[in-house]
Amino acid sequence: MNNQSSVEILTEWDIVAARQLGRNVAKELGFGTVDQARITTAISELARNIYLYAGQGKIEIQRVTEKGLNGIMIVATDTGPGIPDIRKVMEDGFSTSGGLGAGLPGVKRLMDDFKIETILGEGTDIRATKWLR
Amino acid sequence: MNNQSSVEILTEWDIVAARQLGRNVAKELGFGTVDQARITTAISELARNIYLYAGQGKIEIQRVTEKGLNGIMIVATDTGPGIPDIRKVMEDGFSTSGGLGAGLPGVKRLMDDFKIETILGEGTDIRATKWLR
Amino acid sequence: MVQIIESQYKEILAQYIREQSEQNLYAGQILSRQFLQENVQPEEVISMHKAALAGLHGELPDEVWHSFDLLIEMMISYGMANRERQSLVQKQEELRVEMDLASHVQETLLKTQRPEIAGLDVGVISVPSRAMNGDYIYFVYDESGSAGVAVADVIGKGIPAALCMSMIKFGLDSLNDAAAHPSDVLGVINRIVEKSIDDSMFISMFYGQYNAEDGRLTYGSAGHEPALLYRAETDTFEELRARGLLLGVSPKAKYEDRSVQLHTGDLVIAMTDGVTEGRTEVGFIDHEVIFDMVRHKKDASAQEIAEYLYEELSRMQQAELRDDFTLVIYKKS
Amino acid sequence: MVQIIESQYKEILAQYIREQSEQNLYAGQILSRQFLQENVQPEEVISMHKAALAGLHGELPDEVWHSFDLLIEMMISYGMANRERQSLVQKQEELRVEMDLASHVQETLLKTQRPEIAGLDVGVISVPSRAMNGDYIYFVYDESGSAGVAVADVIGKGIPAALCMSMIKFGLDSLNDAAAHPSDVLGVINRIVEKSIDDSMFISMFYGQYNAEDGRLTYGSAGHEPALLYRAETDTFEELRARGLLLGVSPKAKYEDRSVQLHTGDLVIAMTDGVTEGRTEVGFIDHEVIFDMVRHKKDASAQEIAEYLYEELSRMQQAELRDDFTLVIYKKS
Ligand SMILES: [Mn+2]
Ligand SMILES: [Mn+2]
Ligand SMILES: [Mn+2]
Ligand SMILES: [Mn+2]
Repeated sequence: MNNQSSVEILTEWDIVAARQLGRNVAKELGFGTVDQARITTAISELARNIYLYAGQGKIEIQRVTEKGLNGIMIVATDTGPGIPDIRKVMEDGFSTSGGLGAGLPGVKRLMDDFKIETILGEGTDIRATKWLR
Repeated sequence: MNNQSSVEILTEWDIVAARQLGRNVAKELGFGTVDQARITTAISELARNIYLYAGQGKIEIQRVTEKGLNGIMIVATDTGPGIPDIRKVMEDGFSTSGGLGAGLPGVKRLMDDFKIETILGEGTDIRATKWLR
Repeated sequence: MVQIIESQYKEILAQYIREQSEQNLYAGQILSRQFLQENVQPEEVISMHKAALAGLHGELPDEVWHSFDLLIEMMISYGMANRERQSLVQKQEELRVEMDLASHVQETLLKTQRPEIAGLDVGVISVPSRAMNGDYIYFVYDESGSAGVAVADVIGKGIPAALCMSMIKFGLDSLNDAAAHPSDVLGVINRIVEKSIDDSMFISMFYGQYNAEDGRLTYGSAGHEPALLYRAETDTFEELRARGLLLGVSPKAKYEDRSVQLHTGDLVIAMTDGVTEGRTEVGFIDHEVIFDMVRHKKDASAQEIAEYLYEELSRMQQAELRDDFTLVIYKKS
Repeated sequence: MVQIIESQYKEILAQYIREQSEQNLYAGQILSRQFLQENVQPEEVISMHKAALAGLHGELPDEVWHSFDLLIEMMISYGMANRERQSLVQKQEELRVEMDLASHVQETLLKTQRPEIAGLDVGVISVPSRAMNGDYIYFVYDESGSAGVAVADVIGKGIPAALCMSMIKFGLDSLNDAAAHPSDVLGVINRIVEKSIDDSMFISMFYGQYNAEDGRLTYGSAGHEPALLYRAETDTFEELRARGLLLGVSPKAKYEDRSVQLHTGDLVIAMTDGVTEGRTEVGFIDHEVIFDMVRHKKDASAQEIAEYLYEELSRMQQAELRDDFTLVIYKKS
């Protein structure tokens, strides 16, 4: 079962809109305050990466169901330059420093599932899911 | 200028007494709530190490003055087995795990100065100071 | 600085208490990122929060303020943990620099020169899965048209494996004979390895010796992945297998010499298991997959074929190399 | 589990609001340690605190609860940082295992055998400052009574230095001549080093060749710390210096042969700079300090003297070795 909605990220205001969308869906699905805060922080990080490094892209929020679990999936897609070295941006120690792709290991930790696909010159597609337990 | 007082560590109750002594002195010296909590946590860690691994020892609290700064020095001495490998216990990654000397890197970080001397079979002397700024 | 942060935080708190908007929370998150970067510890955040709330709502009852004092106490361990993280990040950075230097030293120490022999086109690729390579390629050749190649894989990865490589290099250096038989080369290196390293480390090696005068390749193997031979005339593949124990198992191990006649357009592809055992989403990589890739690119230069195989195979593994990846291609022209 | 922790926390909070005693805070700190060990993140602590306070004082006004919601948001980054720490600690543990294995491999790879020559008592100690040793001792000896020793120090520490050691070992192995002149040995190794490593790495080496037949020691040095000669008869010390560039600087470097006659009770102490440049609280360690220690222990065996020097000198450095520490002692009996 899928049910989606999305926010284009062009200005910093759109980051707030994406957070709000994510928080509403998370609340409706029954996530508690702490998980809501984690999900919106993950959305923030992904949306900020789009805003700062890709210039253009969008955040979709999907309700997902798998093996009897309900969850929320953040899909962040952009048509930016892509990430040259995924191994490097997924390494620890980068998550709290600045730079391209900052915070991706952090997003991975905040959520349950994390998947990234990137093609140089074409863009990046990140999917991060949190399951309701 | 030195001004001291001490607590023998024999039971877990003595850890609380050492904390109380340290907190009183810290408060009198003018340390704020956060620093008081850090100083007492450092005392706890040192006193627990004595209680758990050395069996017998004491915590002294000294008021110290150096180069115009006032400070508080925790002196933890014991007649326990000593620490076979100081380099190892001072390494990160041990501070939050269990075991002998657990928390020494943590104590070092909570305080400004830290000094340790240990002789196998004779005991350990640890001095940790925090300066009032 | 601290005072600016404190007043910023108080402002955000005041607004959030009034509005509870997403925007206030976003402002809070940005400030919190900044806290972390400026080494503000979590216990200090609680203390700042208490002070800000006291400034805004000083009339609140004592239990609220006491509750924050306990919370400060609860956060001290997290502050210690955070400082530990900072020191670990720094150590990791130092290690990264050290490993970069080490892999540079390894490269210079182990450098080998690609044979330049009439009628033989050589391609090479070797990509480590981590900072240091545990696969090794060594060439030796002479003016009479002999070209030997050793492809070795230390069982084990990282620094311990890298240390073993130099032993192989200096062993091969001491032989210094491009016309030596594979069985002899493997025998000598086996004794060095057996003598120098302990029982937990083993090395597999393929040794190929090409003679330009008669176009024959003589080869032997110490428990290594078979090499592939592509026959241009029939568009078919053969596996080049030879018997022999891994290097370092027994000083008495014996190695075989086998040989094949190469013809124009034939390709010999020696590799390590990192090439074939790369896992994809659907399982191990099949030899058939490699056959198709080679066929597709067979008319290119040996180096182009090697690079094409690496790109295609690493793409199939989602760029996550689990093992060092090494290929040598001899193409008879 | 979580529910037990929550009710424990609520209990502590209730008592602290009532009594504000040190004992409550101690209980809080112990619980907080436990939180950290069970991966309770700081944002969860705030949430738990809010729930506990709501259970105890539900009557508190809305601004209190809103304020906690902002605080949860502020703590998320610290939670991320804490998870990063956990992963870094784990990585460091893996690295520790790898380095232990690597230093074991290094030891087996580079092992050398202490000379057994009539009339010569040999002592050796070599302690790395980090996991891997960048100092190296190599012995070669034969039945005619020749005993060569090389004491080398790679400029640089850690893994890159360790990789260079094997080059020296295999270079010396290839010479395999206990009677070789120091100038020749240094010349050969210099050319290998110069060829194999890049311009940023250098190695210093002392080479001593003892001949049991006439009791003479011939020695040379490639930019290495001078060795010390203790004269038993006069109870005095001499420095054994010889000219020569560091290994790897220039392929044309020339090395000297110098020699001294040894008598019964004389000691030759070759060392790396980690022995003398150990910093104490008052500054560098003076040669005079070492002289006194040697005099104090001169009647003991060469090995006992070496160990005594290490223990005394490392104590003076507060056990914080900043450099690898290596000593070889030849004692003529
Ligand atoms: Mn391998
Ligand atoms: Mn392999
Ligand atoms: Mn060195
Ligand atoms: Mn040194």
